[in-house]
Amino acid sequence: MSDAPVLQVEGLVKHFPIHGGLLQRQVGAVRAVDGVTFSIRRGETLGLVGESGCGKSTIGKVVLKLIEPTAGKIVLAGEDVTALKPGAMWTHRRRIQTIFQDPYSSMNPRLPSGTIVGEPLENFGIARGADRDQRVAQLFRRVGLRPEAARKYAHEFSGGQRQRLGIAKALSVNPDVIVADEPVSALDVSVQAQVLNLLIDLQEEYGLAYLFISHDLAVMRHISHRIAVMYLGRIVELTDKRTLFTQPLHPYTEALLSAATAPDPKRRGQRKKIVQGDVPSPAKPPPGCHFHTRCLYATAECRVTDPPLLEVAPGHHVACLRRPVGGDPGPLTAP
Amino acid sequence: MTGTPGAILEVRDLHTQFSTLDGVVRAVDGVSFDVARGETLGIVGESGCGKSVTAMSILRLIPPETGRIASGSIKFEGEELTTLSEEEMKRLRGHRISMIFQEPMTSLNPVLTVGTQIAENVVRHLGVSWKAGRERAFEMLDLVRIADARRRLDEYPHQLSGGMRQRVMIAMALSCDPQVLIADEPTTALDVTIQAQILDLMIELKEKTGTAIVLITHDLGVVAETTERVVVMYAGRKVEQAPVEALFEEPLHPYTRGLMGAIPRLDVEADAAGTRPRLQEIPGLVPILTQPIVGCAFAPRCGFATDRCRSERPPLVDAGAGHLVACWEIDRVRRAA
Amino acid sequence: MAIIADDLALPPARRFSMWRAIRRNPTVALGGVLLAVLVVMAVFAPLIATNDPFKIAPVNRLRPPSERWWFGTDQFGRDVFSRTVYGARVSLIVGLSVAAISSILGLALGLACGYFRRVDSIVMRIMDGLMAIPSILLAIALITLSRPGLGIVIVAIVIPEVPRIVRVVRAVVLSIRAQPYVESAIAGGTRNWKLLTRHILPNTLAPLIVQSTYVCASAMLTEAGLSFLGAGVPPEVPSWGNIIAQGRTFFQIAPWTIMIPGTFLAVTVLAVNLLGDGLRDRLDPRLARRL
Amino acid sequence: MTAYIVRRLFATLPVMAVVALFVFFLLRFAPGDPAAIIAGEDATTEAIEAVRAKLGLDRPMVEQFFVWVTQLLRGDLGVSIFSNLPVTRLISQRLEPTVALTLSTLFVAVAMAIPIGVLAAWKVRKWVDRVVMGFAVLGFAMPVFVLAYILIYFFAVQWQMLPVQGYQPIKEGLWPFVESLILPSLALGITYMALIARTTRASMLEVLSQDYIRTANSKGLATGRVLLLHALKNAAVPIITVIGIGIALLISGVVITETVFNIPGLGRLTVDAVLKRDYPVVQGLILVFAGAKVLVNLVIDISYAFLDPRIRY
Amino acid sequence: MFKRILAGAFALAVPFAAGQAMAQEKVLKAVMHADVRVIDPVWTTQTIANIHGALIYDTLFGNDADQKPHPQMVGKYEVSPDKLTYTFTLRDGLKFHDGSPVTTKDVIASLKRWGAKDGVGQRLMGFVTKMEPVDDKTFTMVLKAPYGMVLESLGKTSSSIPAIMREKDALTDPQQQIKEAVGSGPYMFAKDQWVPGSKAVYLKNKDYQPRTEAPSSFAGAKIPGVDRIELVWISDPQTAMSALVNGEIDFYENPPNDFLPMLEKARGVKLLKTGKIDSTQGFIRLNHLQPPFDNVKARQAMYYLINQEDFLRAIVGNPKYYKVCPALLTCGGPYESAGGREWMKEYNPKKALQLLKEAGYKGEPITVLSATDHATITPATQVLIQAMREAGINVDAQSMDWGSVVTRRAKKDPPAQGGWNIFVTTSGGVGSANPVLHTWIGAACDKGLFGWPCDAKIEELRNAFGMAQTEEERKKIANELQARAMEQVVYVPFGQWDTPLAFRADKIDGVVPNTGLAVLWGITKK
Repeated sequence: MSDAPVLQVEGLVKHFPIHGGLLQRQVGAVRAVDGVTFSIRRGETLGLVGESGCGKSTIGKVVLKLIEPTAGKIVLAGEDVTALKPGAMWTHRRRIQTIFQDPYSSMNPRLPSGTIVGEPLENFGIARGADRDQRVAQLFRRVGLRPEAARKYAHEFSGGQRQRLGIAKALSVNPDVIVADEPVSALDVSVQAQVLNLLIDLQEEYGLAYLFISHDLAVMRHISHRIAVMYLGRIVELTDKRTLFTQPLHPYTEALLSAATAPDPKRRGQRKKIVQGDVPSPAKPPPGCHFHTRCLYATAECRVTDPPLLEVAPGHHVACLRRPVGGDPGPLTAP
Repeated sequence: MTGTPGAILEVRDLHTQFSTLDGVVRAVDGVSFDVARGETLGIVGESGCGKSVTAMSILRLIPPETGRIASGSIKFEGEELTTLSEEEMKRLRGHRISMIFQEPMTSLNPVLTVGTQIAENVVRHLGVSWKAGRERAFEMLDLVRIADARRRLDEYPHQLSGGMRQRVMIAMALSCDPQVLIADEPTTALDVTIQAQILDLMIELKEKTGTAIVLITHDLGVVAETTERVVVMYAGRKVEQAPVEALFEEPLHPYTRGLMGAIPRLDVEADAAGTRPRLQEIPGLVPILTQPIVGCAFAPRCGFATDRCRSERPPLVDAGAGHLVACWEIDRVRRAA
Repeated sequence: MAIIADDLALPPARRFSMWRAIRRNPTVALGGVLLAVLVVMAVFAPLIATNDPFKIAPVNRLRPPSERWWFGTDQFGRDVFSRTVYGARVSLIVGLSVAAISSILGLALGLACGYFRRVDSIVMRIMDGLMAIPSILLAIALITLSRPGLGIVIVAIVIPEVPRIVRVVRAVVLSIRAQPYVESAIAGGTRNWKLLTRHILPNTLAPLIVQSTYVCASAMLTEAGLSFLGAGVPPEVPSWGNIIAQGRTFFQIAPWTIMIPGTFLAVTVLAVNLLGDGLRDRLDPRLARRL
Repeated sequence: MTAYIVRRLFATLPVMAVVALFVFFLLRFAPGDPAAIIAGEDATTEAIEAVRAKLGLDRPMVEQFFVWVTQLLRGDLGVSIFSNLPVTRLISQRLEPTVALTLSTLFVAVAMAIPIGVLAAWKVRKWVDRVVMGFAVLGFAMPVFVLAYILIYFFAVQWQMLPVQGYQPIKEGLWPFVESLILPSLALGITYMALIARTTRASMLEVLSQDYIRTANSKGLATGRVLLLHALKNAAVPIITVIGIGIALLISGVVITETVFNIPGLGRLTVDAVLKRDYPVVQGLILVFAGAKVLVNLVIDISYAFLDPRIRY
Repeated sequence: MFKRILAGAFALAVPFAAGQAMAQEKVLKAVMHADVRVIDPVWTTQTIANIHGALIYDTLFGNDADQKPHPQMVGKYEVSPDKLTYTFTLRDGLKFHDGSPVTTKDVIASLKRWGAKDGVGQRLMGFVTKMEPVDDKTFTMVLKAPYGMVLESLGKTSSSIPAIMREKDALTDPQQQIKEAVGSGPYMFAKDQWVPGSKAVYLKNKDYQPRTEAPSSFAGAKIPGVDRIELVWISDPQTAMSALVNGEIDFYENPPNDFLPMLEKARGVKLLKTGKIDSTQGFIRLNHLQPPFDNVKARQAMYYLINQEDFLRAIVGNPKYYKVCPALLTCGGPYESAGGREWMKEYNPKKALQLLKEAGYKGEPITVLSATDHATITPATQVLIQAMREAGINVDAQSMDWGSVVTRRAKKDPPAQGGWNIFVTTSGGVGSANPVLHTWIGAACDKGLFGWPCDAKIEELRNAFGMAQTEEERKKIANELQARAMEQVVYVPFGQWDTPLAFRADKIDGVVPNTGLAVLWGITKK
């Protein structure tokens, strides 16, 4: 693991405008991503965890420049790619690849799998013709598929096999970073394990950096080195996984951990701090700390003041007014 | 196999099949289980294992164009359901046995108000007026702890959050005080925090009403959290059944073991920042159900498999204390633990 | 790690079987067979026809069907059977070329509209305008604009169809653009032209083909309608529409002049529709809602 | 909602402008000359020229266009070259029959189509479904005029049950009015019935496979309630859309039906005007048709909001 | 705009409401060959406009069934012995529909407008030096030379009739339509109930004072027989026939000949054969300005391509209703003649082609304007095209609607530049019977009709015919004229046919054969 970050994101903002009224003027915005900062080093997995609508998938797409950021900065392998137009971005795409969530719709149904996997090779002029086919065969083998399967179409594969195809495709151009957006959430448990193991093997083999997006804390814990917890477009806590699971500081992280079920009937009823209510709409996030509406420890100040993401302990970033720098990491109490 | 005394629902050797152009799919292939009054039974398995079809078969909701209950018996309070007329079956559904589904997003009718959808169930089965039905709907919404229930009655599903929709589904299912509630993946589509809320709500309501619950899920965590007994299904067959503690304590079927080893765990001691232990994989794919399966369905993927496993279907045997398992090699499996 | 275990065997692929295809889609088979018969009839019209379809013989006008004139004769004493056989040519040419031309134009415009947002606002305005004009009136106006002939009839029917196809293609392109595999291709470095030709275009073809079968069927009916109103292909051309239109005056005294070509027209349109329905079920079940 | 309607109405302006421009120049470039037609069978070339000058048809086209547009903006559609009557009057005279025919056709089509579409979807793949859909596909394939002649032959000529032709305004009494519309509505309606029935079936089939129908069935609701409330209301949007498309297509069918049944409606007026090159009438009519179409689309769009609470404007 | 239309629709309801009272009224519903679209019979030569005109306007003279003129509005008249001065006195009791009396001022203005527009009128006015009122009822017409067709012209029943309008209407520019249809005839036009393209309504003129003589075509008493005449327009002949059979209409002016056997069988329906000369003549017109038909030999070649039987069978079918007539002047008419008939003795395509070649035809395309929407012209054109093709002529058949044909035929340019070589048309037998009234026989070069035949001799003969004083002299000139016109090929006739009237004999009486124009006023309802 080298220290130079391969991907750096600073103050990233993505707003989707809402139009309305007689003249269809912009009347508001969905604040999908609302000022997010993080970085990933070579060979590292950064997990982005959060519930649906928290903006984690949007971050993935913005980082891939599949959608344009509203504000902020994206630095890919030392180069600022934030403002690059699609044409200029193209050369940088080699460095950052992606694995999609849905193994069923992320493959063009009308192309043989070999063509899909080999497409980036062609696009970047890396290999053509027989050379390409050979490389594709290697990739197939590497992800555990028979090379002959390159002639088959996506629908002829099972979900897990499709996900292997997606991995092979992402791998084909030797990227620095892979954005994996819920790559296993559509898979059955037994297959999920296969894919997760493969991802870890590949990371170790090629020194890949993963931006791993998931809602599943257990998966996250398994694959990540560091984890960022998101809530309504913001990172509320960011630290290494051990610290996160043993000493969560943000009330939301705590709530997530206590809500997760464990495959152990003996632990039944041990969950205590279940947050109530629903996630507010990102189009109308609450003022102050976004989480204050569901927080068990919210104070009056939380309702008005926006907590900054602070490094309260070395490598442990938290955005909570009740967790000051160098503060007591012990349990909070309701005000 | 002996029927549980006081069982409210008895399923015996159920076979449900679908005709497709590729052949007959044996979605449920000889499954039996009982549900006792007030009990929570979990049915767990991966997609395509036949757990949902089992649930649909109980309510006889298998689409008649393609599927049918080929054989077997389903008794509810001693009454045989497979031979009831469609009209009698309708009287039963939503009244004495009701069901909730995985996707609260799509399981509620988008063009009818929440109040109508709950009230119509009450009006249909309890024969009360629409006014009384609405009143009941209000009570139920209040019961599932939907804030401002009166106003929500006139709202449409799209105006509610996912969690609220699932609460509405529960309110609807419980509105006629059913004896059995079948919950098919009730929390799979929900966020973690909401899932926790809903599971808590279900447990609480079960205690309040005494309704037996059949909880169908692929999530071992949910099973461990909520059920009393568990049925594990694979390829349309029941492979294991045990009280929940016993199952998690010592899973006996290699498949169950495989499942438990394959999931990443949150509950074990956190490992150091850099280490990432390998997950246990179950190699291979689930069998194709259009082809008849000889022997144990799991044999091709099983590390313990012998020639006997591949040729002879293992019967369910009691391994002690109500722990049933269908495996020829229980002893070897036990020893391997 | 480069081990390929047998446990990663692929699910067996289904082999194509004619019988399965027919069983799955009996209507397509029926439509296809009917259409094939008609195509054979059109192609080999000179061999099948028993008389010269253009030959006017007033002496033999309005003869009922007989051994000599299988389907009787029309007001000019022309052989209705031969004209009907030749009429298959005209109807098929009209149907197929309208379907082909409007599909190609609609595809090009629809792709442009769906893919390039700036083109979209302009082109769609014009398409809306064209769509707002009742198609048969537009066709009549266009046909009077130029000398009637097969060509202008085809053009006249194509113009009002194009906006419809553009809409279908555009909608499909927009929905394909939102597909993860398109994003996946972009992320994989695929650029505009290739994205359009390799990923978007092929996936618009299924709904386009289905839509074009309906266009084909409706073009045949429109051709007949235009002939009926006296604005179709030149009267000597033996199109089914013309035969019916000319025969309509004699409906009560010589019903064969209208019923037989009418039946042929209906059966052809039926066949094309069946084919379209079958293709729709096969290729694009969601299109069913859009129609 | 009001903002939406206003916005939609504004959005129709460019559409109408495209229509106006297109129609005007299309007609002007068309061969054929009203002057020659007016002048009559025996008129000389000079006489035709004189008529043309009187009608202002010898003026530059751009000038004619501006004259027309200026009139339009004043709400004046001009005067028919032949009858010398204002186009607005000609149109208003013909409005009732066409509206009556359109509405009764729609009524016939919808009243037949929705029940059989629902029935077919309910009994999908059963013989009822096959019969109904076979009939629907056949209905769609039948040229309107062939059907019309068959209907006339049997119902009017052979059995003398209904009038052959003509239109009785509603002022003449309800029965004569209805009587005069039965055959034309049937002849025209079968096609649309086929179209709507097919869409209803397809839409119902899709809805019937939805989760909320499974929910409704799991509640043990009566089949009627599931089909007609839970399913049909959800299936309504595509059905309404196709009815909207149907209204647009009807206009073509109306032209033919009005010709066969001799109904003095707008369709017939348009064809006559085109064939006689009565420019002001054609222009006015096409604008009216286009406007009607735009209006129908608007009504359809608004009706979505009533059928589907998820749609907001 | 929509509001206005809607308002109009409601306003329209008022006359319909009035319709309730007419239940007891006697209504004649008639389907004519065309719809009343233009209300000015002078402005257009359309036959239907003149049928309309003949209902509401009176004329000074009226030709009887034998085309002999009799006084109609005129009470008495005198012709000076030198035949140059005509003195006309209007009969008593003539009133316009608005109640104003008919005066000589109205008459002179009407004749002047008609004379400026109508072909026959123009010819007459060529002889007239002045028309002057003597008093309100008497006026004189002075000619510069004796003209034998004065009264026939004033009573004519073909193309534009010399309708007598109010002076204020008659002062309208002849190139512009009159706005009000107010005449002094037996019926009044109900303009508010007129739906162009659908129906025109005429109400009985209760104040009309008919003559006392027995009615005969346009001559004699015009007694309005019903309270209301509705000229209903049914464009589809199939529908029109069914409507007659079903009793929905009373009168059908021109049922296609193929329907006649069915109508003969239909209960209550009767057919009335056309009068002696009111048949229709069909012919092929060649463009004399453009090659090859600028050469007389090429024109004569066309005679060898015409087998009249073929044409007539295609158009008419039943031989009962058609007549082969290789002549230009109506066969069966007063001036039927033998002149030039030898040209059409033989059908010989080979000879036709040979003649064409001799005239310098080298296989260039010959442009035929082919109407697609005309009951008789369309089939005739088809037969012609086939005959030409069989002869080996390169035919460029340009299909178009009749509206386009009438435009295109006025173009003098070469075919390649929008002109033409051949078109097919028809002419009424009444007009075609008389060399003066028959404009198509003329050869006045540019001033003539499309095709522009140019032959001084023909025009001379037509003038001479007009000036001839005796019937023998006329017949002799007519014979000579036809011989010359056939030789020059002003047009190529393909025969003559009748169009019987069909009507409900169980419902109406008093139907008489058409004489150029339908005579509707005498029809009564049972």
